[in-house]
Amino acid sequence: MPDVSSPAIAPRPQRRPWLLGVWTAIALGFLYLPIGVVVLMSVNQSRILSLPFTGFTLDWYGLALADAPLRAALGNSLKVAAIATLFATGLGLLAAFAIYRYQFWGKTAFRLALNLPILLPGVVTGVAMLAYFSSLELGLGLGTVILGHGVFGLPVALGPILTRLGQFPTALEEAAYDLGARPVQVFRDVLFPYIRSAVVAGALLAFTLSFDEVVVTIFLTGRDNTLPMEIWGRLRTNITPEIAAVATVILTVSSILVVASQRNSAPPSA
Amino acid sequence: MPDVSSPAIAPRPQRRPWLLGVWTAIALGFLYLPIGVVVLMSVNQSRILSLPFTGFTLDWYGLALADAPLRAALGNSLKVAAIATLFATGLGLLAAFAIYRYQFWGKTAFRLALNLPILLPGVVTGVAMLAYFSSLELGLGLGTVILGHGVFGLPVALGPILTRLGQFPTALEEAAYDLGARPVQVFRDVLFPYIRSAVVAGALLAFTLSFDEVVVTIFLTGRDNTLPMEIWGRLRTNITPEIAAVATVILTVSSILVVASQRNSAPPSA
Amino acid sequence: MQTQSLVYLDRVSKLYRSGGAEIYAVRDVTLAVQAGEFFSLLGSSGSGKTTTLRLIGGFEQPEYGEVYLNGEVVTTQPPYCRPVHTVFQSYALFPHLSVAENIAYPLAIARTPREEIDAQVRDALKMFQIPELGDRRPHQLSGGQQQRVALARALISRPKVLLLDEPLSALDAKIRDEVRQELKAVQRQTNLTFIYVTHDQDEALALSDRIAVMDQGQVQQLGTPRDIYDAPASLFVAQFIGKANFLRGTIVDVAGDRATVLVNGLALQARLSSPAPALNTEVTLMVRPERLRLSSAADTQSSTHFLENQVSATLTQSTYIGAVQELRLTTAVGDLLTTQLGQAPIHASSSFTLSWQAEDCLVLPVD
Amino acid sequence: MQTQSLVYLDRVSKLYRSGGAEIYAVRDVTLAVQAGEFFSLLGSSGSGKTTTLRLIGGFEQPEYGEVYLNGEVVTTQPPYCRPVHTVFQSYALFPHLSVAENIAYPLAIARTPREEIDAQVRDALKMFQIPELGDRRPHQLSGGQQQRVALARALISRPKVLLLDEPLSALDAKIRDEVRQELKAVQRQTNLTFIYVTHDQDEALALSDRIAVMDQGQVQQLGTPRDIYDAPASLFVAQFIGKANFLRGTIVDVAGDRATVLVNGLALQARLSSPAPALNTEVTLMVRPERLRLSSAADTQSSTHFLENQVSATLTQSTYIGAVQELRLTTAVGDLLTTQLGQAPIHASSSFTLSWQAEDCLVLPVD
Repeated sequence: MPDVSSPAIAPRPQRRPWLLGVWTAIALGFLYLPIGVVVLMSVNQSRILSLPFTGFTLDWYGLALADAPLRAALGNSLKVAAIATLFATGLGLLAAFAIYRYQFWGKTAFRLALNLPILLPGVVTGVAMLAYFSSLELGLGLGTVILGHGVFGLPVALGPILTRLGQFPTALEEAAYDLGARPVQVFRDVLFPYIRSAVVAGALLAFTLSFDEVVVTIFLTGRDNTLPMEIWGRLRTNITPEIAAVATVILTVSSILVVASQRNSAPPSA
Repeated sequence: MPDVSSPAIAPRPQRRPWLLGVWTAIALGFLYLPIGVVVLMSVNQSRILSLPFTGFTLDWYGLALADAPLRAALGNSLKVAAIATLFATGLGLLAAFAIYRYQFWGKTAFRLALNLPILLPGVVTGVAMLAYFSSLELGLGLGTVILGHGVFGLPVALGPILTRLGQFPTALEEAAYDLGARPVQVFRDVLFPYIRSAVVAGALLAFTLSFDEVVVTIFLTGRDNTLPMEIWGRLRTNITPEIAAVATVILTVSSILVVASQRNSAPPSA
Repeated sequence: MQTQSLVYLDRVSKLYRSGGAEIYAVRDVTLAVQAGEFFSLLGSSGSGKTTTLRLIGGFEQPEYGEVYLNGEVVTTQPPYCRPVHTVFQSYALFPHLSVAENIAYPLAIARTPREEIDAQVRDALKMFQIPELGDRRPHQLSGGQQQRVALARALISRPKVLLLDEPLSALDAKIRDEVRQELKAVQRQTNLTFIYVTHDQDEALALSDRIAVMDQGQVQQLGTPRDIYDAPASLFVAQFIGKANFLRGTIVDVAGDRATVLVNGLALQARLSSPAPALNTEVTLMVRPERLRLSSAADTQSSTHFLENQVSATLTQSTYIGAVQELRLTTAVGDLLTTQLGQAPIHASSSFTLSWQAEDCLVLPVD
Repeated sequence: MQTQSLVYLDRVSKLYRSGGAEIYAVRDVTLAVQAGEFFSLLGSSGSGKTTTLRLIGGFEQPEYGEVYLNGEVVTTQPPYCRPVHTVFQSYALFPHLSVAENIAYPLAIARTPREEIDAQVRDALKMFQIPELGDRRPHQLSGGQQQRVALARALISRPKVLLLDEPLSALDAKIRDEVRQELKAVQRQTNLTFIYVTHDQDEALALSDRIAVMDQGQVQQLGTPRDIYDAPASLFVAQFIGKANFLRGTIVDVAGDRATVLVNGLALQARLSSPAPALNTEVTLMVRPERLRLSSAADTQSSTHFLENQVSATLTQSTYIGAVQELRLTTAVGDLLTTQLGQAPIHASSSFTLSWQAEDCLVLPVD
């Protein structure tokens, strides 16, 4: 054992990036504060949507809960999001496999095309779909909204699945074949367990997207409103703390879904 | 040299995934067709936005070009997008470096917070910013739109830069220091050349986002319209082939920007 | 026909298309592996050794030729129909299954009854000395332990042939030696046929009954380790396996399997590999460094005077690498490298004699 | 004080914090490297060898102790102020610059005039035998060529010390040998001080003037290659460097630097490393496999009868690996491994004799 009685030179203090710290504080404040303000207003006793804080209350949440049109809109939103998510995730899974497994003509175009809906301006695709559905003589309503959200959700659901499949070690698949498993068994025993959490992540993202979407929905819906549409409609006329309460709820649910989705994005430890 | 006169067994034909091909065709058609319809309408002689095709014309483009409000809206859009992109890319670059270089308290929260604007529903953040800017007594107008788009563009610009920085081999930086370069020279000679194309990619994405954005813009603008807003306003009243022409132009420009951005996303060959 | 061999490849070729051109990954390979053999495919990356293994495993199908297992054509059969298992370079353990579930997988697929699976897995864990690891996940194991689990899984349903694709390359140098011994022991115990792919010549020489040296998709030489080391069939094999000295010369006399070769004016005695080249053709002579005897020039009573070839030499460089010393010497026939298993430091001195047997000096074609 | 050495580390420690605990990456290391020396830091991963190199290069700063270069304290100086350059394991060539621009970089930074830079770069390209590669980009080069460019770039501004961090580990086995020779030649030509980090004992033994064997952040032994191979200071070093046989025994007699050790009832003669252990303590004997002489038991006239230690042995396993054969034998003192540089196949026979000199048999502490 060596003698550790060296002359103790005190460890140098690490240089701290103060300037950066200040910048961080500003940036965080700038991004977070607006959202903080809305949350604050939803529990503020004041009738008009403004500061300062006059007293804590949960009345606006109660009011929002009792509001029939808001509840109908929530029901519509959940219905649309659920069906569109199923549609997007199912097609996304198929498309991901097609890209992963097969070499086919137009594969690059196929991948690009799948991403088109999220890359292009919502106004343009909204108009495009409206014109298309009209020419197909599909009556506007929740059905067309679901179709539209499904198309938008497809690339969102596809993303995590495709990423995970790209990390899938081919040797695992070959090992299963080698040990006697037939294609269906290989999928069930090896491939799907590996991508399962990515499928969940993709579905959660697609659900969030559908639940929050406004631009395309406006073009494709008939008389039925989804929740963000209903909020929007009211915002144009009258901003109330009740709306702030609903916004806070949407915010919370969206955040939980996104965090849950990111949790599911890590591949299984190999 | 071995004898290559083996009994020629014809190479087996590869199994082609026919079912998948059909599915692909439907999916592509479903995604592409609506957009195709809009493009078609923009060059259709018919006055009303509908099929069938009655004859080719570029008149609607001429009409759109001569339309003063449209031109004003385009000017606004370009101005907003340019300034917001500068803002978003500059801050994104700083934030990316902060995350790459320093360990600091709240780093994970910082990263999550930076992504918040694109993860949260536009309606909620739109309301939040409106309320926030109002309470700061900032007059609504292009200035507030630029601020809003800058905040939204930040995570979009940050993404590619952060990804590229994550791939940057630390050894390159150490080699430059080792060979006598001071920190500023290291940044100029080694680090920036490595991430340059990612900065360009990020800026292009931020520009596209700002150019196409509607939801937040509605809340933050005063009397000035951006191009998508102007289109939208007209769509609610009267859908004309002139609008289809503008939509086609936006579509083309957006696609070019996105493709250019993706081209810039590959790291320099090491 | 050798279709009665356990594994038989009959003029097998595998093509890849790369930018319009067709490239042979494996070209016209014919191989017969007998039951119970430890057979190695040795080559550098891109030599076609792994593709050959994958053709036997069923992961690739050849464009030309046929693959026989146990006398039956299996050329187009998928991997799950072949009585052949593989140990992958990455081990390919299923990450979401425990060690015991991994090992049980081939039995579970074959619908073996629960109790029987449990018993066999317990035996396998015992045999591979990892009885306490059954409940762990693969990522909790060391490299050596993962290797054992992969081996146990591949062996549990008693395949006819075990294919091993560089199974030691992911291990540390120190543990690799140990696992190599275990592998050989397992093969001896089970008396299974092993087909082993490696780029490591020491590994191939130490483990194999027979070796096929591959290059550019073709088998360059097939033989026992001793054949390949002592009598390489070509300059390529001689350069690929071990270290060697090469001398250019002209063949001037042939008598039986002995030849006299003129190198820089000196006549050297060498051994002929069939077929004998014509007189006055250029040839390459190969001598292994450890077959050169080094003696002090003064020492005439040395036991080296009966060796056929003798040249005087000057030491130019000596490198000490533990067990052996590598000495570089300048001689009238060219620079020669010799390896001495030695303790005493050898210092540069004006005169040494290098001598070697004609038996150890092989005549090879120029290229 | 050895501050007049070119590089001197004075009781240097580097700590890492890992989940509350403090871990020594380098612990109390004192080293002096002389000008013109080829000095190696040898150890497995996590031994602290790379951290030690990074402390000299200035990429890390120690919590305790001081780093001297040329007699001056440089402990807290950044890398760009130290007259020391590094060749990185990954070469770290700038991907967006050409080969010539890469090599010119240290001169450009130092604001050397354009013409002088051009001339020096041309010379460097010539010296490293890559004059035609100046306009290429790094990714167009082979591994060996990249290595040369990295070396040229590190040497062009004539540093006092060159640090090399496993510079050969990214190369193929075949080319590694060649580059190793080149590296040694460059060091001889330039007469520069090289500090070389490696985990490969053959590399360290073949190249170095002196070697520091590191483990757990500490220097376990410092000496010439021959010292470290022939007289390891501890069981750890003996196990880490080369192959060895270890025998447990009890020391029963000491005379000068010779000891008699009882192993399984047999008295063996061995060499003592200082300090001599007390009588009747347990010790470990180490013998290198190539120091064991194998002779047929019948052969009494053999030249081995003057060796101090003799045991009869039975062959259990022989492995042929080209130049050498590894033989495992069972003896009264335990299983022994011996290496024979041999051509003739040795077959299992009932009786051999293994003999070795007391000089080659080292007494080491039990653990």
